[in-house]
Amino acid sequence: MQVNENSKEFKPLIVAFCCNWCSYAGADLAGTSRLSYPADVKIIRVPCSCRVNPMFILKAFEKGADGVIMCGCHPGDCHYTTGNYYARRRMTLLFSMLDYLGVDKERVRVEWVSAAEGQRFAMVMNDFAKKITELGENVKLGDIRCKK
Amino acid sequence: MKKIALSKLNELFAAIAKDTELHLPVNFKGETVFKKWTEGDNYAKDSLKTVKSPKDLFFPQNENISNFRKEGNKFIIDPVELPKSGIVVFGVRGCDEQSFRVLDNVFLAEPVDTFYEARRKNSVIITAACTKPSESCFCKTFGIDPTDPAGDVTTWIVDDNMFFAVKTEKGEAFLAKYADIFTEAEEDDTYRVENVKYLANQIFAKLPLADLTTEGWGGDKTDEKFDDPKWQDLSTACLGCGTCTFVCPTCQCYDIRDYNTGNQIQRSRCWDSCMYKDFTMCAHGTARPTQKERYRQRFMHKLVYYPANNDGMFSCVGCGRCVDKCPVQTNIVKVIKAFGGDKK
Amino acid sequence: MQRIGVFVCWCGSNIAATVDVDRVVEAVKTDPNVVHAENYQYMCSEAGQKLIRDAITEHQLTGIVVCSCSPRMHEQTFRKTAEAAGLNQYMVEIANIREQCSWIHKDKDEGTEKAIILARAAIAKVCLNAPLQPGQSKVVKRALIIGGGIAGIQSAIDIADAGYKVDIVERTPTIGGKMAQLDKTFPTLDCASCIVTPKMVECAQHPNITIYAYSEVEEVKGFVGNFNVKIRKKARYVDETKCTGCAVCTEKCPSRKGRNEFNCGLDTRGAVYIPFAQAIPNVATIDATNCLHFKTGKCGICAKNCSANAIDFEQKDEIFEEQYGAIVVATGYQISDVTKFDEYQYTKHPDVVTSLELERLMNAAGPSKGVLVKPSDGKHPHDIVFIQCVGSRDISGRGKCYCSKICCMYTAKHAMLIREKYPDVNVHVFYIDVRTPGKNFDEFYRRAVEQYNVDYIKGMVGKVYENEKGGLTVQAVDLISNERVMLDTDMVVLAAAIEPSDGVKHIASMLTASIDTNNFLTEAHPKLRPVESPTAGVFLSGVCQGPKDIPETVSQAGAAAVKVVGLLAKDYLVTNPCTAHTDETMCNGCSSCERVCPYGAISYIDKEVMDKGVREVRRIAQVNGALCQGCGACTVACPSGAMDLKGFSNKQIMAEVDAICK
Amino acid sequence: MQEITGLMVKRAKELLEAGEVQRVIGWTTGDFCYDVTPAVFTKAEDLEEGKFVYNSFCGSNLSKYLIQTLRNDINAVNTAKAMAARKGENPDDIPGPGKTLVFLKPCDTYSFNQLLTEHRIDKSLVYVIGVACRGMADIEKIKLMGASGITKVIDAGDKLEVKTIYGDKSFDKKDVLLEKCACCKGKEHKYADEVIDPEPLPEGEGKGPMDRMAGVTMLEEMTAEERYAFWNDQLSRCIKCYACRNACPACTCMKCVFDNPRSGVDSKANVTEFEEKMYHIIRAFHVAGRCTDCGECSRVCPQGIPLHLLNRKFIKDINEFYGDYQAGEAEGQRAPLVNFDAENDVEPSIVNEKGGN
Amino acid sequence: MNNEKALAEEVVSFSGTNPRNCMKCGKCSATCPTFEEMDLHPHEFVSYLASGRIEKLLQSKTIYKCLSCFACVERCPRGVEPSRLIEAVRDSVVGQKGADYLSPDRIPERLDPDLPQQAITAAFRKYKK
Repeated sequence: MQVNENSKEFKPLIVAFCCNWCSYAGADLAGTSRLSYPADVKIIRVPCSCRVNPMFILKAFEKGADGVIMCGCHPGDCHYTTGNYYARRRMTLLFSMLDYLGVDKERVRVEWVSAAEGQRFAMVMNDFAKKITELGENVKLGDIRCKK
Repeated sequence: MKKIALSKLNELFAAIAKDTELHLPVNFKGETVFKKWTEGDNYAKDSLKTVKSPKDLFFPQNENISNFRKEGNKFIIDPVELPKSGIVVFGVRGCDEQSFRVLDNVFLAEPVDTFYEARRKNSVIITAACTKPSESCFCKTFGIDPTDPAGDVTTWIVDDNMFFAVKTEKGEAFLAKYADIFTEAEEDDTYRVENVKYLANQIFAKLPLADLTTEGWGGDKTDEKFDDPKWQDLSTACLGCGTCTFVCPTCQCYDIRDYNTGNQIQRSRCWDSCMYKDFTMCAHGTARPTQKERYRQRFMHKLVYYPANNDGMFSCVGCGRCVDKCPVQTNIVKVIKAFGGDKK
Repeated sequence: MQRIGVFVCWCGSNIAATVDVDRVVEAVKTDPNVVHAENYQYMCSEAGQKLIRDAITEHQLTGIVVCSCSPRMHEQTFRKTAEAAGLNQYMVEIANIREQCSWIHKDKDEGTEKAIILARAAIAKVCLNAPLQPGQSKVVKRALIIGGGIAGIQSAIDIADAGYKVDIVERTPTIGGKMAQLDKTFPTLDCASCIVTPKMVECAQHPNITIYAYSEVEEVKGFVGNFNVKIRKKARYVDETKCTGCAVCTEKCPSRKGRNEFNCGLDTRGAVYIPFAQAIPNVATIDATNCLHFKTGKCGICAKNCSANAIDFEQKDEIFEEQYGAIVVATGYQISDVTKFDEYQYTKHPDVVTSLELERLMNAAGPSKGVLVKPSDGKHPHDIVFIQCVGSRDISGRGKCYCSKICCMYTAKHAMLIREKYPDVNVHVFYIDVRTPGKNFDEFYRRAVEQYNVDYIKGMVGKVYENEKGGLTVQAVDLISNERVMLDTDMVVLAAAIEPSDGVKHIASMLTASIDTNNFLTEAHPKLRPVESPTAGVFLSGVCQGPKDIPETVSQAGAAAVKVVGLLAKDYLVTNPCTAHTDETMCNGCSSCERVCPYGAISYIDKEVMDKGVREVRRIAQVNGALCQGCGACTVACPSGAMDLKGFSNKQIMAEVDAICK
Repeated sequence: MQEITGLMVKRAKELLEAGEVQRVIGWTTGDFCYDVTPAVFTKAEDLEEGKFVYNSFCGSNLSKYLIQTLRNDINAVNTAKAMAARKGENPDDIPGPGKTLVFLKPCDTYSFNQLLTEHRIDKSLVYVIGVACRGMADIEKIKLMGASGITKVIDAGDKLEVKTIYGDKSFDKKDVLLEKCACCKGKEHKYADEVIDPEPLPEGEGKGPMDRMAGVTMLEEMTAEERYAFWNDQLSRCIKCYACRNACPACTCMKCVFDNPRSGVDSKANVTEFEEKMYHIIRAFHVAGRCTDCGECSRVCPQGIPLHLLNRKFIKDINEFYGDYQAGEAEGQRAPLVNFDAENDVEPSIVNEKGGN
Repeated sequence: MNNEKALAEEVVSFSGTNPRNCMKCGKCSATCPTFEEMDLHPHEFVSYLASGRIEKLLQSKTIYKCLSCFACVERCPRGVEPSRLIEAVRDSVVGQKGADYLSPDRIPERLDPDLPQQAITAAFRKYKK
């Protein structure tokens, strides 16, 4: 979480895991098309959505992320043919478990964004950032030692 | 001897808590634990053993011991303040009281553990005599009198009253501080307390483990026991879960861990267990590659190595927590017996 | 401690307008691992690259971070730059501060802050990078074609012409496939045999092509460039080297009960047979299930009559092993089972035939020597009904959900041929849609309607039944006039759906090539890699990948051949070093990773491991670097974290997370 | 119980004496009848001495012991072979490890199959005797119901007669069943070379009286805040002794990520709320689709945390999202998390769409 | 949405089948034994309902001519099950009071001595509520 000193308004910290072949390229296209989305979103490039270990997501929350979003190729379009199918199951179960533990389920999300969907990428990020801003600071799933 | 009506106990607790942190067994979330007393907590007078021992009052499971960080290419250490000195621990059973002395021998010997010392110094231990032991109790094996435990002050409950007997100067001073809450015990009260002790001792004699002895154990037994093939059989069932070490009032091994918060490194120590595969892991590996060695280590430490370094004092106090909590029921009693420590 | 250099690109004003590049440089300099940081207008320019090369040498950098455009743009460029300065190319990370920062943010403070964070994440990652060396694996210069139809033949000839050895494995006694059974081809109406048999002969005579007919692939091991294939040569009971193909035995054989597969079972053949006159290899085969010698131990008339002494009843299946660099799957198709459609009387009435059967009936080499007759009584039919989409576009569970693609055209062909040869025959076609995309296709169909007066009726046939005259009655509705149609006819031809050959499932699993729900082989990418399977070194040709007509099949076969030639032309394959690898002391051998690997790159070995003073033999996962494409599915499936991915290791990604969340 | 114990001893002795098996994994007695310990017997006479027991407190899952026992045996043989080779003798003369006999209750056989699927044990080295089970008692429950100073427990059909130094008590066995037995999956052995069951139940009978998913459903019906409070309460008691992991037959990693300083998530004690959750989420996730719901985690937790509620949540989700799946039902199953259904798998957003809070 | 469309959708959802799966092959009508008796044919029912038109169907005689023999259900390659749609339309008509197609007093004149009991019961289910 970062607090902007001047305005004191809440600026969320959002980590986005994007697969190299579709979503990262989609993010690039959003940039090339000059479609803006909040700077709160920081992208981490992974080869495939199936590379995203639930531990990475929990780690991000631990260190102070307010929202984590994972983007991959649309089901059926995976560069590695089946990666996102596994990712889809893993994330479904992880999110369900987080919800079960009473953690805000809106703080995590999976979106499928293709390399052609720059506009959609920007839209998704705007929407997600708006949602996280509404939810405010993540208190339920963070390590107190990492709060500033 | 002083006395106080049980109904007035909370008054006493309130008075103590005003001056010092007071910890005592209470029923909390469905189990009996040592908890810092706050208004509304009631002393769980009938409970025998808390799940975890009170050792974490002086030796917490996790403790931040130092912080450091990098600033540019500079390295800065931020020392952690020592904990506040002195608490009152109320309702300690004889076995747990002895465990404090076992820990003292380790942490207060040179080099002194300053964190432990800061907590332990000025603390007052008020013990509670046992009247209704459970089948897993065997403190008498280690020379503890559970019906008249040591400590700074010892208490007995007779009917609706609690009786306080001073055992140390520290205890004397403590009672004096709250003198106006107590009344002086009468002469026949002393007999009544003796009677409670007598009855309790009779029950203790009937316990299934009453005949357990430490015969054959002691500081000089390393060579005799170390390579005994029995260890292999005894340790077969052990899952290496470490539950025994975590509920044990005398296990004192710890590990040092660093945590990166992003801004600094927090160095803390936390309980460790010799039952774990990675216990005392070094660059070359571990000296105890299988569960047999780890299992042997725990019991040899309690019954041989510790006595060797501490004038024959065993570092088991017979509280029986490990007997109760081991998921596969392999425990120190079985070890003692396997090597012949049973009079029967 | 690493010695990291950071290079911040302005990209003219593309970055510099929104990101204060000086501030980024100052900020990253406070990182203890960074020993050098600078900015420059165009890092990707020769001057910019020189800057990087010089800094690497001067500051003895162990890794560099370039804050610039997307890694998809210039990662390769900067890797080469690093390589040129003697730094391992995988010690380079890109912080994407253009597409994902300066171009989307307007506020300069905000942009600068984000650029610093992205740079820090890249620094955190590069500190954990390890120098990687692309591996090499040798390429065996020989290709295997599974299936000897027109797809396999074309691929084989193209590869062989390029100078590489090719083996064709065909499970039937001859190559030629379905095309050899056809009479004419659309839309040109040229004779199928006339164009396919020369190709078959070319295969047989080509010095680079070996044909293993009547053989099957038994086992496939290995990986791209280095497949190890076991092939089973089934016993023909005829010595191929001696048989001259004189066909005397086939005439003398007293057993006449064999189903003639080549004529779709419309007639029978001897137990010793040559499928058709132009078969390649032109040798006889004994079908042991019908042969009297194998049944009774007697007979042996064929052996007595064989002047070449080629009959060998003692012959056994022979299994041999061969190595290949590439494999083309060209297993083709079969006609789907139409017996489920009992409303069309296929199993009840001999005059209801499938289109392929009609093809044989009209073929000069067919059972009726090319004269169109009713199978029931051998008489000339006067009225023929064609029913389209039998089993195609069917989601009721009886058929296939897809369009078989070729039926509209071959039906138009049949209708036209019949009308031309026998103008007295009325031809009706019941259709749902007529699909004719393709060069000269629609013109062809229109010709059938306009010139040859073929009666096209929109509407599927409801049922076919035998009428009192012994002929067939077709009940349908003309959807245009919305009227019941009851049609007496002599023959009914079903345009049955086509489906992948039934052996394809087994072949796909041997090759770890994936198949879809209809058993068609899946391509690596439906648009960009349509002739490659997701398994490296395995290529697809023909209908095994999806319904196709002959020209399409031939062009795909050529495309597959080009891909094979491109692969075989290399002496070594450079393997991507960003692959998964196992930590042997942590691997449980539980097979989770193997199950999620789309490339079959993971196998297990029993290996002696030294772990914490214990020496023991364990089942350990092994990653084949040549097969692994680096997706990382295995790394998450692995519960102990023994499996990790080079270039995107757990530690690296977590370091990035830490840096971003700092 | 006595009858079946006799049959088990008889069979084990036969097999040991015939050399069919080299060792027997079973249970042995302790001081109070209820403190039954898993043990390995190598001599027929040990079995004779009455050391071998099978009573209402044999809740522990012996499948897990197979991993280490088999490995130790193989290692011993390999070491002996290496020594022989060094001495110039023929290593092939050293006999193999032989078979190990293990007694498995119906629920344990699920774990056994799962271990086979994951290649953690070698089937050819094990002889499995399935033993009948009618539910195991929970000594913690008996103690909570007021029995202290227990000296003896007598198994009397549906009742447990408990003798204590403070007097005798009697309990209905169904009231003091282990949680896992109250929700028993069934009395059928999913793997066994032979089964010892003197009085077999009719097919399909013997399932536990409680609904396995009742606890999960109850939590799901709470509000998010209530759930959060519930788990904070429960998990804050965790002392990170890792007993749940070490007893779990699915947790058989050579090196657990929580013991591995290089994994980035290791820790030895919970410092913050987050660390409590992190461990339990990751552990539940790692065994998701592999957990047979044997209930050992909850049974062994010294703090009595209902850990099975985490595992069952995953089981419930998997059943709802991907179709019913029982880990360990048979050898060679493909676990749901290493599998997928391209067409029918739900999207992660289903978590948001699901009703409630 | 107008009333007709809403009613059509309701009837479709009631039928439990999806007319949009239809690829307009006409096999339902082709296979129908009472095609000639009908004013609107099974394929038209599917087509009308797929486009949200139902008024004409409610007036149609077809709903009483359909034998519910399920030949169309059996043969439809797209699993549209036209007879279920007809059944649903019929139910929505006979569900309205006074819309009885056949009244009990007209039964005797039509009775055939060989008519099975079941057919009469079925007829009442179909023609009257």
